[in-house]
Amino acid sequence: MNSLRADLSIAVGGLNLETPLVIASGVWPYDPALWSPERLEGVGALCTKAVSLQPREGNRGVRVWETPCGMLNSIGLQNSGVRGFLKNALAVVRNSGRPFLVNIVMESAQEVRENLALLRDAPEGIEAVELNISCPNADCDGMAWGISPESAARAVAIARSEWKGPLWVKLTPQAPDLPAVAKAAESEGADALVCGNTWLGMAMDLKGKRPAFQRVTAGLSGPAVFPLALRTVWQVCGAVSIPVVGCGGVSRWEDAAAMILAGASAVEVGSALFTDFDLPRKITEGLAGYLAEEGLADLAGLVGLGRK
Amino acid sequence: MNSLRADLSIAVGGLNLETPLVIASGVWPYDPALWSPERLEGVGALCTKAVSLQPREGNRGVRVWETPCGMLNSIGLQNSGVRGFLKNALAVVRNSGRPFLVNIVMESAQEVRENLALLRDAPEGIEAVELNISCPNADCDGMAWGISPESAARAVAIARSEWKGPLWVKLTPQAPDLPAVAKAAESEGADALVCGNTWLGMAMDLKGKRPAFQRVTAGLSGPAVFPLALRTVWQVCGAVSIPVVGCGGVSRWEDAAAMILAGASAVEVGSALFTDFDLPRKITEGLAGYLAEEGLADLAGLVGLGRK
Amino acid sequence: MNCGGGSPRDYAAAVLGHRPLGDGSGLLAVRCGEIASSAEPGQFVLIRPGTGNDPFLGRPLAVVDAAGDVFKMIYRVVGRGTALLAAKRQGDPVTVRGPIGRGFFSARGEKPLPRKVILAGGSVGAAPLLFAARRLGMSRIERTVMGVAGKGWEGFAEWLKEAFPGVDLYSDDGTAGTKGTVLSGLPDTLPGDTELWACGPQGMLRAIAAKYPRDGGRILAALESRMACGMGGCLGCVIPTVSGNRRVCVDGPVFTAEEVKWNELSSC
Amino acid sequence: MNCGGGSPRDYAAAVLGHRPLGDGSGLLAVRCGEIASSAEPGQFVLIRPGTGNDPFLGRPLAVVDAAGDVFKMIYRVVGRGTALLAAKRQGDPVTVRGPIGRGFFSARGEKPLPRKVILAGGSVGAAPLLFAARRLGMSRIERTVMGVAGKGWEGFAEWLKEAFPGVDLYSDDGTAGTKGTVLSGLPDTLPGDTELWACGPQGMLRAIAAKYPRDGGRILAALESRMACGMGGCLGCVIPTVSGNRRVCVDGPVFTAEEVKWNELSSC
Ligand SMILES: Cc1cc2nc3c(=O)[nH]c(=O)nc-3n(C[C@H](O)[C@H](O)[C@H](O)COP(=O)(O)OP(=O)(O)OC[C@H]3O[C@@H](n4cnc5c(N)ncnc54)[C@H](O)[C@@H]3O)c2cc1C
Ligand SMILES: Cc1cc2nc3c(=O)[nH]c(=O)nc-3n(C[C@H](O)[C@H](O)[C@H](O)COP(=O)(O)OP(=O)(O)OC[C@H]3O[C@@H](n4cnc5c(N)ncnc54)[C@H](O)[C@@H]3O)c2cc1C
Ligand SMILES: Cc1cc2nc3c(=O)[nH]c(=O)nc-3n(C[C@H](O)[C@H](O)[C@H](O)COP(=O)(O)O)c2cc1C
Ligand SMILES: Cc1cc2nc3c(=O)[nH]c(=O)nc-3n(C[C@H](O)[C@H](O)[C@H](O)COP(=O)(O)O)c2cc1C
Ligand code: FES
Ligand code: FES
Repeated sequence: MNSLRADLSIAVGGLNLETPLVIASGVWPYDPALWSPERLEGVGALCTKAVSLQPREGNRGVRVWETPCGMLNSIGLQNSGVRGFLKNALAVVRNSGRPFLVNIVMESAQEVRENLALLRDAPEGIEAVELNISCPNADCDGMAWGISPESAARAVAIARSEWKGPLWVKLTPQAPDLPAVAKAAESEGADALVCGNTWLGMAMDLKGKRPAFQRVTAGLSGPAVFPLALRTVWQVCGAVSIPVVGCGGVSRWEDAAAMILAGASAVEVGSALFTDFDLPRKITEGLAGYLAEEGLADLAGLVGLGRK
Repeated sequence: MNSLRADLSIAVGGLNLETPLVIASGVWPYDPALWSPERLEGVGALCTKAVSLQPREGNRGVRVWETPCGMLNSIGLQNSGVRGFLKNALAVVRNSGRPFLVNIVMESAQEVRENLALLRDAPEGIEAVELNISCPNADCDGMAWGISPESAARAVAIARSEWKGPLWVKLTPQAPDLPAVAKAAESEGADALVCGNTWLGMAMDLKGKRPAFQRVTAGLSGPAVFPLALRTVWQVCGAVSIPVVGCGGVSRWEDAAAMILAGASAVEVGSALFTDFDLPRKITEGLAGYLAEEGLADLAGLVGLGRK
Repeated sequence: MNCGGGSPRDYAAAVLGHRPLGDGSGLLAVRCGEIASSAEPGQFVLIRPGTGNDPFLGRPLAVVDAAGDVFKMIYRVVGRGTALLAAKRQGDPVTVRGPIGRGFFSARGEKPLPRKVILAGGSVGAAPLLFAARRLGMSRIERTVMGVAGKGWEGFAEWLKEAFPGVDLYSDDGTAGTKGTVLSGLPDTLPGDTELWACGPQGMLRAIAAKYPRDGGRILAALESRMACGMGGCLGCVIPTVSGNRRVCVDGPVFTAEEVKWNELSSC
Repeated sequence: MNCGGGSPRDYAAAVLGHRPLGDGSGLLAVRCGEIASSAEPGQFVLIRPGTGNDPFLGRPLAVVDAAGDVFKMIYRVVGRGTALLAAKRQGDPVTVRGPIGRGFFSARGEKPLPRKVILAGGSVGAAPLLFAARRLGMSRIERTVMGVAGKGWEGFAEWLKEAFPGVDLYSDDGTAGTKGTVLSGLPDTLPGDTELWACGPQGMLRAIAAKYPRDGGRILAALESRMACGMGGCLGCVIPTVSGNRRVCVDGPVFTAEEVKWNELSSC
């Protein structure tokens, strides 16, 4: 086990991970039992649920909907705000003994500044932030900051000026020109890019004869989107030289290996944890076995090997 | 059975369909047995495989790859050219006794003009054309005609000037602003829009440690993409007033009903036929049952009902 | 000892028995000692109905009974997941996440048990009340009132009569038991030191809460909601309560009627 | 009469028997009269291994034998689809599309049968040759040469010996039969009025074609390729031949060695 861990360790955007398996934002509850090391075998790092400056109620009505090999969600960033996070959740999160990233939703410039200031000044010290630039915001004409290279650059610049520690920027696949957005985030000082978030989808309620979600569209995740996410990882890794973390549909070690071959340094796993708690262990064991079979000494040697 | 057919009939972009179930381009072989009415129960119309001016060999290497609830393909438009089509395939196609659309790949302006001229002058007469504007082309700076509203408008204008019969234009979901492309196609005289084609994805060959496809990316289809396709159908139906045909991931009658509620007048089914020949019958029977349950007299009454 | 605390785990288990109850419902027995030994009435599992990732999510099914290393569930076919469950045979492998949630006993906190309990179940919602009845003991059950839709529920109604001897059974069309709804079988006022434990369709639960507006604290209702994770992570299953959004999966599924904002509940 | 002509159809069938052969391979018997009665050696089916749409595509498996309303297949576990097949039990439902393709007999067109046939099979590629041997009749079989990798193939090797009495068996490491490959068991020149029917890994088939460069017309090889539709529609399974791209599913899987452009073949 120790030797397996050594093989899989990797440095990503200012964090040293024992394994390249990161739990994605918005899927892991602040349940002390689930942040115990025993329940996190194979996990290299964890992202918190999105934290906004003020508490948010989230969306009404149906919030999750099953789709073929995936699911749609329209949670709407329900969270108890950064103060609530610091007061109630942080201690639980620390219990994992693993690196973690506080997922910050990119709100207005002013809100995100205050949010980061509070995190920066947290008495216990927070190591890393994952900036989520995929939610629509008024400061950005109602679009997500991550849609255009210009607004993405602004968002990262704002966050970078408030946050000196490791800053991962989580891209949205809805960006028409994702490589350009990635480059913009890189040039403004992102330490790593997470590629990406959910894909814009929709469901219809046949009984109600209307869209299943109150906001009509919702975010698609799960194995269904893996081939799409892999393509974006390939494109983004070709555009930037900072580390990239693949995210979207990873549910087997083969998926993780594919993203790493495409150039990712690590992967995030979200929805697939809804079907199997044991996935981080299975995926890391599978990766270790693959490295051994391919005669590779460490995970770093696999990163981008599929581009050669 | 006769009464079921009557219920489901619908007029779409110059064609009168007995059912709203159209077989998508590129999935049905020119096998006389499979174009016999007996094997096409439930089918309202069929699209041919893409026809280009000159014969094409298509791509080398791996051409299909399974993904979760879907598949990637990189066939590369293998076809025997419009002359080959007219000589060998047309008679088979006619045998179905159903309306059919010749799927034309939007090549250079010159090529597509010649192609349409040959179809127009075919001795037996061809009723309808489906213009596929999703393949990269040199006349369009190596991008697909369907990516931008401007180039899509040009493509449709060119085809429209050569083809007076029913002209369906098949959009690509890779367009950053799909509603704008849809409007452009409408204003240049498209009779209906097919929304849409495959989604850009990728697969990695873990044994070879390189992309599975020689051209790296490939088109994702099948149930996995349904929630994405439904979202685009919703958006496009909100942007145009010509009929829209939903396409992408339809594999159950519920999918067809959802797209029709979102505003589509009909649906195309592609990859799902690889898993079940009997799908057109099952889907149309399911739709008929749904109409009856909801107390609707005809399919036209369902079109767009989910937008009200 | 369950070192993960109360949080659910995933188990690769096997179907031990499957008894069809007719009309697309049936009783599934699954061998899984960890769940059987720790589940309490009102708790549920997420059971994955297929192979691979389609269907993707586990289906929530209440634990209907548990003894030794075997627990039971009752399903009713409503969609593709439950249709796959209906095809399970003895020996088939199944993946279950559980036990999940706050059951009837836990929802009461430290309060001593009431002298009497009225059980009210609607359609398959009746199922977890069997488990509750077993744990409460017959002497504490004041009355058992169950309702089914009617036609198409005959098989399930038979099972209800067998599972709850002396049950007051109602059906909308009189096909089984008396014509009427569960509501018709409930007393006009809730006697003192009596609680009402209910499970069933949202409309029934809402009507019960409305019938005893001042006694919401003594009404325990097991709610349903669409779920993804069954571990409190996704926030997909929340319902509006007087203390804000609460997750049906881990904060419920059992809530007191006074907690729930019945009028803001959306259908699931 | 099959009114759809030779084109395959989809059948909802059931597993009649499953005999594990060890090392992750096994023999599956499926009851499906339409396929059993019309399949010819070299033809195959697409069998869907799971429930729902994951795995999405059917897996091509050769027909190994057919009698009455039952046909048999042999699988070897290489990925998730075949792993699901390995878990099938008697009575399990399966969906099969078939029979598909041009078999050994059809690939020969109108030519009269050769006096003698040499059968050459590599690993699970040996399977369809059993069916061919049955239809050819023992007297026509000149020689049967089979090869397996070696370790991990003991169970399958046992089955080969049972299925092909008198088989010349080779393995890369000598674990089963003689150490060597199928090639070592083949004659230096192909005798007149003798054909060679082969099925196995691409490398083996290519080597056989190269061994008898002037006799390609008398070598029938069953090829593999990734498939989606199994009905000639998707053009996903094509291989380069002297007459352009041909579809393995309906133009093959059996081709004469002289048709195939062996050097342009990509691995599958
Ligand atoms: C805590 C809890 C306990 C339950 N106990 C039982 C029980 O003991 N017996 C029983 O028959 N049913 C029970 N249900 C309802 C049962 O979960 C649904 O009938 C089932 O999920 C439907 O799945 P399907 O695939 O057949 O339907 P589909 O409509 O195809 O399912 C699609 C998606 O919607 C979800 N869904 C559909 N209906 C419901 C619903 N009513 N509640 C929650 N999710 C739903 C499914 O889980 C799935 O994710 C319970 C639900 C909850 C929340
Ligand atoms: C005409 C034909 C006949 C065959 N007959 C047999 C047989 O009798 N017994 C047997 O054990 N195997 C046979 N094979 C190979 C068998 O189809 C593959 O081993 C099987 O598809 C692997 O599926 P999987 O899900 O386990 O592997 P995965 O690698 O998980 O499959 C992923 C995808 O790749 C495809 N694939 C993977 N390997 C192959 C392959 N070698 N050929 C074609 N597609 C592949 C799968 O069908 C699937 O679509 C045959 C193949 C062909 C083309
Ligand atoms: C229920 C749910 C809630 C999510 N919440 C957040 C969130 O708060 N912040 C964020 O950046 N991403 C959020 N995501 C997106 C995931 O972190 C992840 O990027 C996405 O689901 C794709 O990965 P997957 O396919 O592995 O789930 C959420 C996803 C789901 C399914
Ligand atoms: C193997 C294959 C070949 C295809 N060939 C064509 C084609 O020639 N022309 C075209 O317009 N679309 C082609 N398509 C796209 C389909 O017509 C359809 O738009 C797409 O697959 C999405 O629908 P589906 O999910 O129902 O398959 C092809 C799709 C597949 C899977
Ligand atoms: S189902 Fe995810 S929080 Fe309840
Ligand atoms: S598998 Fe589709 S043409 Fe052969």
